[in-house]
Amino acid sequence: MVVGIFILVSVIKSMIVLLVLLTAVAYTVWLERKVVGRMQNRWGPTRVGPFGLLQPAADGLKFLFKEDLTPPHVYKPLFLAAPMMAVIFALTSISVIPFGNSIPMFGYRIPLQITDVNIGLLLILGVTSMGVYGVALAGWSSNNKYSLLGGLRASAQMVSYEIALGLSLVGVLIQSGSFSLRDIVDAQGGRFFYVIPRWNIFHGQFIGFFIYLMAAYAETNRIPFDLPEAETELVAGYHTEYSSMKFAMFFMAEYANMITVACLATLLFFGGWHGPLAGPPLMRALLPVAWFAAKVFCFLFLYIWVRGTLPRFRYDQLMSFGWKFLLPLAIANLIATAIAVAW
Amino acid sequence: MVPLSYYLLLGGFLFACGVGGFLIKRNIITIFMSIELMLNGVNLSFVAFAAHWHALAGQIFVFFVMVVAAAESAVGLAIIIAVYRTRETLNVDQVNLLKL
Amino acid sequence: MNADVNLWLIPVLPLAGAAINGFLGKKSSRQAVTTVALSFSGAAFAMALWVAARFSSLSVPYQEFFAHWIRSGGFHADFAFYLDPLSLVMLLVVTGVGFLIHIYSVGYMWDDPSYSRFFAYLNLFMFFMLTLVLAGNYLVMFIGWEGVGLASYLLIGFWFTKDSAASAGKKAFIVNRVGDFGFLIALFLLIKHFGSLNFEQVFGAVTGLPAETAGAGLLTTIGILLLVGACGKSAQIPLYIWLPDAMEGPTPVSALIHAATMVTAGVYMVSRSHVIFERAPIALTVGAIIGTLTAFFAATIGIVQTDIKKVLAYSTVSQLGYMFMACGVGAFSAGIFHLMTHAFFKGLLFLAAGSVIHAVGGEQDMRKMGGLKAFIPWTFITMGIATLTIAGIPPLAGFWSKDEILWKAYQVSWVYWLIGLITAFITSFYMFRLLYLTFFGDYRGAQVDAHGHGSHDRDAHGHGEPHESPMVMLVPLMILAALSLVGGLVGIGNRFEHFLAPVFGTPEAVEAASHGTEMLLMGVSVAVALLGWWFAHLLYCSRPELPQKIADSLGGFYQTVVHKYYVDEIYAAVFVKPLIEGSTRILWQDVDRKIIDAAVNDAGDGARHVSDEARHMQSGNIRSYAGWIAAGSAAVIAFMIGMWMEGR
Amino acid sequence: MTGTRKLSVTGNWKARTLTTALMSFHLILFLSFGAVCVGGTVNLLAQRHPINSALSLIAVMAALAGEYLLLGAEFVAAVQLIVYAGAVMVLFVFVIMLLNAGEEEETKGSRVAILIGVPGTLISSVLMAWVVLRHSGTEAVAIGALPGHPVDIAQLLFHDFLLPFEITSVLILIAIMGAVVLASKPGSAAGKVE
Repeated sequence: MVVGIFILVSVIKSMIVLLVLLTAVAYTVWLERKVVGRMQNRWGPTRVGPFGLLQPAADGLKFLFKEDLTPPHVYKPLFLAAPMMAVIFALTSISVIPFGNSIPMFGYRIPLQITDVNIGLLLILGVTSMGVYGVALAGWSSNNKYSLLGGLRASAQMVSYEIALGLSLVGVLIQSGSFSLRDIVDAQGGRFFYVIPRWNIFHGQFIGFFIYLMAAYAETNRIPFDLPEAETELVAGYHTEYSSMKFAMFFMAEYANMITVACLATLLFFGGWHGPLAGPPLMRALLPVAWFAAKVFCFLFLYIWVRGTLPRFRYDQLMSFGWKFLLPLAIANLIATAIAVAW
Repeated sequence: MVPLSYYLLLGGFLFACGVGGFLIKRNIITIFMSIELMLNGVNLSFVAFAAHWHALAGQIFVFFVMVVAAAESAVGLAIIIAVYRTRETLNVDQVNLLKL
Repeated sequence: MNADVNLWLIPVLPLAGAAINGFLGKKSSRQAVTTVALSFSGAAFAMALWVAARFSSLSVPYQEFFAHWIRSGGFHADFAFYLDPLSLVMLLVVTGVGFLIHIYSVGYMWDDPSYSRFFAYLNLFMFFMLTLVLAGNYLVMFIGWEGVGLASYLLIGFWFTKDSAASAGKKAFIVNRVGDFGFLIALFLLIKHFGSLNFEQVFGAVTGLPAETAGAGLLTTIGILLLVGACGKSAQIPLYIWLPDAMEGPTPVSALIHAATMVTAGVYMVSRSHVIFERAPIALTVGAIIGTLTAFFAATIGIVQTDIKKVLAYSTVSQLGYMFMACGVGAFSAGIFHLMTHAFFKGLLFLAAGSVIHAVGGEQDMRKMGGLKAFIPWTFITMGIATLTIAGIPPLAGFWSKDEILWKAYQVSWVYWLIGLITAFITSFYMFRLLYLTFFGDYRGAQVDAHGHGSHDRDAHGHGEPHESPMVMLVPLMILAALSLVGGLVGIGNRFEHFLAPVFGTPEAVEAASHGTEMLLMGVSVAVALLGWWFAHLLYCSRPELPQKIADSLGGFYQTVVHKYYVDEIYAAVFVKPLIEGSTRILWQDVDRKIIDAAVNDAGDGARHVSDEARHMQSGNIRSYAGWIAAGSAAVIAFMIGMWMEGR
Repeated sequence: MTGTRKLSVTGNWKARTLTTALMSFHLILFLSFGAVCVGGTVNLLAQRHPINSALSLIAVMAALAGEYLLLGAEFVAAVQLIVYAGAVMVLFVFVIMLLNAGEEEETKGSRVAILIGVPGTLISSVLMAWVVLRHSGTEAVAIGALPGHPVDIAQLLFHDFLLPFEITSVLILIAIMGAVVLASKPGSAAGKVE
């Protein structure tokens, strides 16, 4: 009954990953409030638990118990479906992200990844590209002009930046010759001159990383590209009409997307779980996961940092930045990489 | 094991429904979607045949179909927008004259 | 084979000149146009001289492949050039005389508003003529053949605003078509039976034919068809009628195209095809008869013409008849010899005539000239030399070549000789008549002023007296006069014949016995020429009242001759009128209107009626179209499945 | 849709012992994706609001991506998701939102489409289905029968089919320009591409 074991292992892994992910989402929110608070010279959450650590739980409870308003004149089926779609696609893409090497357990080598697909990267791209529906449909079905504008902006913005995002990754793909995230990370092992790690960012992909970072911020609708929910112009953009758990779903989706994007950046440009190893075998097995988590944390911190620092773009600036700067730059980077590899 | 004919039947069903959609739908966007449905039905047969004959070229055709479909939808939707702008309707039954 | 001769440059140089003058000349100054025209034609001449100088070092025939043209099955025709003594002679004549006439034209045409167009055409003509001469196969020759026809058409109708010039151009073109038709059919026959148009291959194949079948049918047919073509181009009976009318063109054109070069293309072509003709005795005989008759016939018309250029035109026809006679009796090299000398003296005659016309302000009627030798001495001297030459006074060029022809003709049949001799007498007579009428006696013309001939008024300078032409016109006259004086010397002792021997075969050794006969005949022809001179002197110098009396006494016959035997009228009645009537009544009103137009209209009406019914299908509704498509595809699928089931 | 690939990729599992189990598993997956396809298609036709039809079509396309995975065409599946579901359909949804397309009106513009087109479609469908069922046999398509590895596809696409590939890139370029020109308001600055 190998199939049974396989399904069992998969289910267990999925549950663990889901649990970790949701926890991470919750505490990313906490982290953001804390860090932004400090940046703005205030305390952030402090009352619930030590350092406000229980604040996410309190938020969750609040969302759960709030009244779930459904305004009149909305297009109900989609109004309900939109937040679900958003959160489903946000959570799906984590399934192909590897967190570390495989570890031996019960006579099997269990890869630290829900599933290793040899087109993992493409799958992530595909799933994140589906993510736009949640936002767009939420905006449309709300039957509210601010929501509609937010939804239109979101769909245009995400479709536009997806191109730059995809092209920025092609450089990495050319260098490692595989779509499999595990292969890409494996290709980044080792060092230059015994000192500099052989990560892609040090391996000629700095521009690619830059483009990826910009596009990823736009894809996740984060500052400075958070036009779909620009509070000052659109009230709250596409989720103006949402409340309670449905709003929480969008919230979760946004932070889950942030984490996915941070994971991807780590895997593609920062060597994934590669890092100095030491200690007993168990530690050697788990240390990579720690390295991976640390790198992802850095990216999440960067997200928050940027949010605390930068102002918002104007919409036409956003579009021309994407189409007239990032896209040509990504193509140039792709060509340069191709020439370098071929040569 | 799934027989080839199942895939072909599924593809054929998609295609036939696409044709049917073209015939019975009035909304020009839906009609356009029916065309995409037909293309998808054809793509499925291509991939199924590719698997059946162990010829990867079948999948390449799918790529070309997708490229053409993407180009077609870009131009087609632009045309729809232009039509809507001048006729203020999306009903094809009311768009039956070449001149305004 | 020396590949470095670059024969192709010779025709292409004038083409370049034509292109430059044709496209840019309109906006350029006359000096620039002159420079271009003269330098390109001069370069062609220089190149021809250079080729001639190197000729002995070339392996003859020298062939030059330029490019593939047609390759169809086993048949192929290329752009290829071919140089042997025959084409070398033609090359030198065409480029040399052509260059001189270019120079002359600078003076003659200087005041014409279409100066650049004239030189563009002239250079274009040079290109086609050189293509014709240097062609390596019949097809390339045909390009040149048609091309010179085109250039001739353009130049005859050069003053196209004048009705007579325009229609003369058309006449030349159309009459030439009749000849070209024969030529083309001959080419098709060659392709069909020999699978090639290359001179070498065709002649090789013809030579290879067994002797007893050679003369039969095929070669005779081809020969006669080629003759038809040659008759058109070289103005022989029955297709000579275009040449006198062609005198509507500017005089240098008449000199170059309608005297010196183009009209001799027929002779050249027949000589080039001598291999075929030598095996087709009937065709040869036909050629000889045509030539002899033309020579005599045209000469008689020449007697009574009063237009100075018309006289020369008929003289040309007559001289061409001589050349045909030569070819017809198998004396190709004599024909070519006469061609060359004729190019010199007839070119000179025309140029001198042009100078005369120039001098008297565009007047061409000899009755209004007279006494011009005092006014235009240089023209008189050169024209006098030319007249002596054409009359056959030794030791000038015409004597040698004409005598050669007569001698060869005598060897074949005394009839040819006799008619040729009479023609020589007439020639001498009408040429001296021209000379006397023009240069002697008193000046009968009006004061030269602005009342010149219609469009010739460019010559009317509004001055009082006939005046000598500028040097740029006189120098070519002098050079040609010199050539007429000495040009015949190359024929002494059969040198010319030996030079052409590689082409026509070694001349048979003249029997010693007949040598005396030759001298006798020579004497007779000289005597005849002098007799003509004396007769002309008598009629037009000593007793000028006599011609009118003779004309009166001859009455109807005289009128017939003056009207050129009514040939034009007969042609009009026999060919042209039925053609016009038939086209109008039957083809236009019956066939075109009642059958073709009606069919087209009915088809249109029918289509409209059917469409009226069928357009209801075109509702403009996309879904209906889709419905039809679906139904149609269902039918197609059902049909295909049915076929497939049947096939199983 | 990603769980199935695990089996053919992970080396730890002895594929030999799995085959029988896979048979039924494979068929179940095919049927479930197929059910989504059929349901989505029917919904596409049944719904009167274009946005519902568009969402049905997205579902069909996603399910088709699953079918491609079953057929071993991983790359095609990914591209199906990215290009069709992720880009083309977003464009459709975008246009529907932009034009604020409402419910379909029940106009009777074409009798031909109903009276001739629909029976024609039915006839050809039945004929084709009959041919497929009757004559094409029931050869099975094994899972992972075709390793549609990106490298092989790249080899075909960028080497054997290079010219068509380049031509399609030109086609895309033309389509972009055409779309810009067509969709721009007449006389507006966008018509002359900035």
